[in-house]
Amino acid sequence: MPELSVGQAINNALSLILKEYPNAFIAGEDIGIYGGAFGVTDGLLETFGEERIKDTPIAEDVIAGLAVGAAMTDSKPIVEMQFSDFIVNAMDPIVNQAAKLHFMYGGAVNVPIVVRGASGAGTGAAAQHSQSLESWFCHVPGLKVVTPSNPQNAYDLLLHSFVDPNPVIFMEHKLIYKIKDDVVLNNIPSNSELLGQAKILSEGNDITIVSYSNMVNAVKGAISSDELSEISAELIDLQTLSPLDMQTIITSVSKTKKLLVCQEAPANSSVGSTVISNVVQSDAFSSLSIAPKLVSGLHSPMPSAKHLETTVIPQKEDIMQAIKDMV
Amino acid sequence: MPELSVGQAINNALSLILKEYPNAFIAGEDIGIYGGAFGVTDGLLETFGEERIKDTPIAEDVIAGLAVGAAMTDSKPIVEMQFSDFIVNAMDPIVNQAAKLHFMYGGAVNVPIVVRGASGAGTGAAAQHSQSLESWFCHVPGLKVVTPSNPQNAYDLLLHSFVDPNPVIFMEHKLIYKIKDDVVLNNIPSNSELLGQAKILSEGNDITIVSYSNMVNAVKGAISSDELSEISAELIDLQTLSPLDMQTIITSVSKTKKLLVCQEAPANSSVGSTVISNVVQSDAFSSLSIAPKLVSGLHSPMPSAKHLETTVIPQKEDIMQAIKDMV
Amino acid sequence: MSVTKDTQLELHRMMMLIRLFEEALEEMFSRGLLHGTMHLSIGQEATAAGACLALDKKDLITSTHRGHGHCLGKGADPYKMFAELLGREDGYCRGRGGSMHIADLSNGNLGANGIVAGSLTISVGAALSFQLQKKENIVLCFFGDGAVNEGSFHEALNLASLWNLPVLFLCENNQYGMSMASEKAVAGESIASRGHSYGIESIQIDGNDVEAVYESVSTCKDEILSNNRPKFIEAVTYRYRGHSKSDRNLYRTSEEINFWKDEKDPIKRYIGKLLEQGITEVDLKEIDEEVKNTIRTSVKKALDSPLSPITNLEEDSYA
Amino acid sequence: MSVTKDTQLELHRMMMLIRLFEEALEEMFSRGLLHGTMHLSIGQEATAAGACLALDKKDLITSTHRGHGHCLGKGADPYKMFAELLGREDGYCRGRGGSMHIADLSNGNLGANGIVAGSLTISVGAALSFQLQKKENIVLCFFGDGAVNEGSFHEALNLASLWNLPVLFLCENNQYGMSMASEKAVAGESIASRGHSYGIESIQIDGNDVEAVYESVSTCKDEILSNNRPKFIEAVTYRYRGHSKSDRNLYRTSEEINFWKDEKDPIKRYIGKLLEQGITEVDLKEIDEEVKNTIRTSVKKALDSPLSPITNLEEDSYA
Ligand SMILES: Cc1ncc(C[n+]2csc(CCOP(=O)(O)OP(=O)(O)O)c2C)c(N)n1
Ligand SMILES: Cc1ncc(C[n+]2csc(CCOP(=O)(O)OP(=O)(O)O)c2C)c(N)n1
Ligand SMILES: [Mg+2]
Ligand SMILES: [Mg+2]
Repeated sequence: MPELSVGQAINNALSLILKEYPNAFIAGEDIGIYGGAFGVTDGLLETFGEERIKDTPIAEDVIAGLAVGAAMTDSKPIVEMQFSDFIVNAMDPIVNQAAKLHFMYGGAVNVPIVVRGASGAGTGAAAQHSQSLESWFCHVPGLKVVTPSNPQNAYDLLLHSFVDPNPVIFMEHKLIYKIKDDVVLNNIPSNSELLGQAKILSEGNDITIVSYSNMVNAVKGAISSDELSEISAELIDLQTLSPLDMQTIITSVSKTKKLLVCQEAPANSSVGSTVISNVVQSDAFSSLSIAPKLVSGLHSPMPSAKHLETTVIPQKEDIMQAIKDMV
Repeated sequence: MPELSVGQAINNALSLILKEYPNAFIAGEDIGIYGGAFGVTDGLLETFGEERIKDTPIAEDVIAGLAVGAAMTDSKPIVEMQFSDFIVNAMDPIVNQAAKLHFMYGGAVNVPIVVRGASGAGTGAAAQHSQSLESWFCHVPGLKVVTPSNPQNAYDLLLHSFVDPNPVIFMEHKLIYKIKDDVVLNNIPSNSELLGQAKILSEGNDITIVSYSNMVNAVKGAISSDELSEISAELIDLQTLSPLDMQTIITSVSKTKKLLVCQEAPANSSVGSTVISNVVQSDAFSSLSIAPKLVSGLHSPMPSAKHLETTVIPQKEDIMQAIKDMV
Repeated sequence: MSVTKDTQLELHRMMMLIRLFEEALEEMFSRGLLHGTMHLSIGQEATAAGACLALDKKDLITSTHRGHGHCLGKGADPYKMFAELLGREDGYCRGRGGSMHIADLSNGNLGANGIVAGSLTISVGAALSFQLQKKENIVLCFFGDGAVNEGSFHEALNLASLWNLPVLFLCENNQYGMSMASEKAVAGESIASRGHSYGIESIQIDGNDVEAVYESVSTCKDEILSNNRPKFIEAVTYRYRGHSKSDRNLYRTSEEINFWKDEKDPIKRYIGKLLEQGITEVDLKEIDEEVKNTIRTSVKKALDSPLSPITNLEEDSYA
Repeated sequence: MSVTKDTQLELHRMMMLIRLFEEALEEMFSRGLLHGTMHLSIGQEATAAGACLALDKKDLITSTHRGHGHCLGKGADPYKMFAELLGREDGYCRGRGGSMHIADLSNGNLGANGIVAGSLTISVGAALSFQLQKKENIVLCFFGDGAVNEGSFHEALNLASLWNLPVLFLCENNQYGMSMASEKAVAGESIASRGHSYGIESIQIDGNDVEAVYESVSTCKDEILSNNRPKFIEAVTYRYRGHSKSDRNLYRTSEEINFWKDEKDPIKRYIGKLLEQGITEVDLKEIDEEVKNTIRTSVKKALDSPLSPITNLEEDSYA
């Protein structure tokens, strides 16, 4: 069981896919000799050649659009958005095409593509390179949205996203790329059963904490701090944001009677708001002993300076404070 | 006080703006001689000429982008997205530029643009011409989002959006264009005080119903039906979706103890989920006597056939049912 | 290249089929039978018919909002198309797509698209599949003169050229977007010259001359497959009807419309040519009757067929 | 056109200022003083200096992620730029923008942009303002060779041409995007030929010859204002450093880098020319010392200046 960083885990998953699926290819900016802006595709060009590792011009619209056309014709494309912020240039192929074609054409076609992108803040790259836009895609019927938080689930979720017959938006928070852990290098699954399943990372009775992507790691830090050692928190990593595994959340909240949601993205029209809204519309409403709470990024573009950036992104301390206020 | 349709009311507001602001212009596809796909700019070319009524090629990215550049240099652009679905092609100038420049440049510039677009379903135009994408823009710090529901507020809100120093996304549901009513043709206001203010359309004690855009009209139909004549509903038209007027909602819910939200857009990562999430995080949580509820469009692309389309969009009957279930 | 008599009759038949199909739609629309709008290609039949009939069944096309002709040209069943526009279960998209979004994979039609220029990048992706799969087929991408100004056009042509993809870009230049004359919308010399700037060989043809379209698409296809280079055709044509059902035609004169109807109509012109070449009125009459009959029975069958049942549409949204 | 001695010295001074500014940044970065990445234009100074000095203060520029040179060229205060990169209150954006997003409206810099091709449509809008306001000024839009392949490029050039906007598109062709050689990314003849296809007069120049840049931008500006037509310049240049701080330079050889450093360096070449033309080593030395001093004191002052206070950032997000 090798110890791999998230970046390496994804690289391994991509390698396996390319090996086992001759119709799979990867396209994106600087994914060849450069190995991707975050090194995720490092070495793949050498192994698989230019036919399968396709360096593109800087042209996100056609990167995503070609994936749609290729997927409709028996190819299995995986495309990289260098920073997920640039997905704004690819919204038509993703939202008006990939997401809709299966339904719009009456089920006659599938569009199995994976769009990977580096999301999130924390590197001082400022407003145009630091966004967490995953919530948008959850609002779009026909798309699935997946966000890993650690090497093992990055590896597994990417394989499951790949075999899913639908377009999947796969958002990799930049700050998780360097996180290392032992990874079981599972085979490619026969179906995407992992998608739509949240994962309970720690069981507890005092409070349910729902999070995803890198914020899961901040929550872990918070609940394992000495200061909170008395508190028994149930931590749920959503893993898939669309479809949401509400059942797991509702069951947990019914037990703990308290719900805290933590995300980096701002609150309005977000995953976190949806989780809270769904919980209070469910039977769990009556079991809530206090008001649920969402700890989210500020409603502000990301500033470049470090001390301002950390003001916008929820920090471990903010989460600890929220837990203390609630328990 | 003339009787005007929403389309005519907007046309009047645009006329007034162009008359009073020599630096205002309108740009968009087929807004000149054609008068806009929905007739909203009818006659403006004749009055104001080609310099101010700028017919563009089919190129949404530059339509929005030129507005950003013009707004940074003392012009006051209003641009039309023929169908708001095509805004997907203009996400970079709107989201990565307009929304962020004021903050990113440390307050040194403002980007006062209005992006108008025809949104919503009900005309059989299917998946790519029927979306309600307003929730996306509420997720983006730096943007304001406005949705009129009738001739008077269409007129007033457009004027207020115009004088606001921020980029405003102004979504006009296609089905409201033909709705007629008497309109007071107010002057251009000195500031945008109306933005951020929800409007209580009817006072009531039994339930708070929050809605916006054309769904407000469906709710009106529902609560004025004979069948529900016994129920005293407080109907709130959000008008502005970002920033949200949570105070008005919370005050109302604290009184009625029940919250129903109705929207055409699907639920995930939406305005409606945000309203519910915000209410249950507020003091109003403890006053809720039953679980709040969101009646929303299905999580499905819009089908073309009429009987399928009405299945996806909440109908008056769905709203009536929800009210009956709750009261 | 010489076009056989069979092909000639087939070209005529297809133009008639498209024309009558759309005239039938118009009439259904005026009777209030159709929900939604539609975009008629009446006057442009030569481009669709000529281009599609030059392809093999395994060649793919991508189509536009004005796509009835492309769809029929590629072999679609008019009955299933009518059924689609009427929201019937037998429709190509089971009533989910409607006029603007018919796909017919079985005949190599990857689908009409409601987004202007929306299918350009898709065609590039499909051509990439052909290249990777080492297939001897091409993708023919239809788009209008209005689409030329979208960013997607640029990105798609650049990539197709860089990667030597087997795609034929076919611009149906009917001289207007919705209301905007193409010369006010496309800067530079011509639409065809746009293709050149990406290093793609580009020609302008008379899109109302069905044999010219047929022959240049055939030639282009051969060249694409032998040179491994994309190609670009600008086919000049004209639409008689308004852009969609809400068009008041204020942006052009009735003289202009009548000129095209009277002097340049693709069907009339071709009938003239065929008669000159010895095909008889009787031959043509037989075809026309058969087409009329097809349309008549298809409409009737579609109107009699059951509506698409209301299924779980959220489930239908995912594969 | 002949360039005056004063202008020559100013061109030299500006190139030195840009070079030393960025070398100082590099050194601060290696000392861990900077948060985030940055894109250095070392080697490309002639384009920024030559172009910006050919403009009036009221002419506007839009800039890119590699924009330090443009910003300084347009007259920015190095102190406020260092302060910005250090997150200080005196920074141009009060620490909210950083390296990639400096705007300096007072000197006519509409701002650097972290989005490749993000400023092209903005420049078109600013040029439209000039046209509507009947101002005798132009907008100079800087962008890289990589930006040429974005859809925005296409839409912006098309519109600028159609509407006769006073904009000068200036492509800094440093021959690579991040890692991709421009010839692998731009199909067709050349970048300059792309301009032509929109009916925009376009030229290719040596972007490392500061006087050539200065003169062609001056000429283009005059022509734009007299003909009411946009113009396009492709300035060929080269960056010495990696794309950003994470670049391992695997996509090019050190021979190539050294060739440009040794044979084509814009500053070295210009010094040679100036000395030939009678400007003395002493003249130059004086300038260089002054520039060094400016940089030294600016860095120090910036490091000593207070961090941007933590304000209500949600309020700061709106005007
Ligand atoms: C991205 C996008 N922008 C705008 C529209 C609205 N629209 C539909 S068709 C059309 C005109 C298209 O002109 P052209 O490409 O020449 O095709 P034609 O209608 O002439 O066949 C417009 C503006 C759209 N569907 N998609
Ligand atoms: C829309 C977008 N896509 C990708 C990037 C990532 N990126 C930043 S700079 C760059 C290379 C740009 O190349 P070029 O335009 O030639 O400018 P240069 O860096 O050479 O100055 C890339 C790919 C981006 N910032 N924006
Ligand atoms: Mg056209
Ligand atoms: Mg470059």
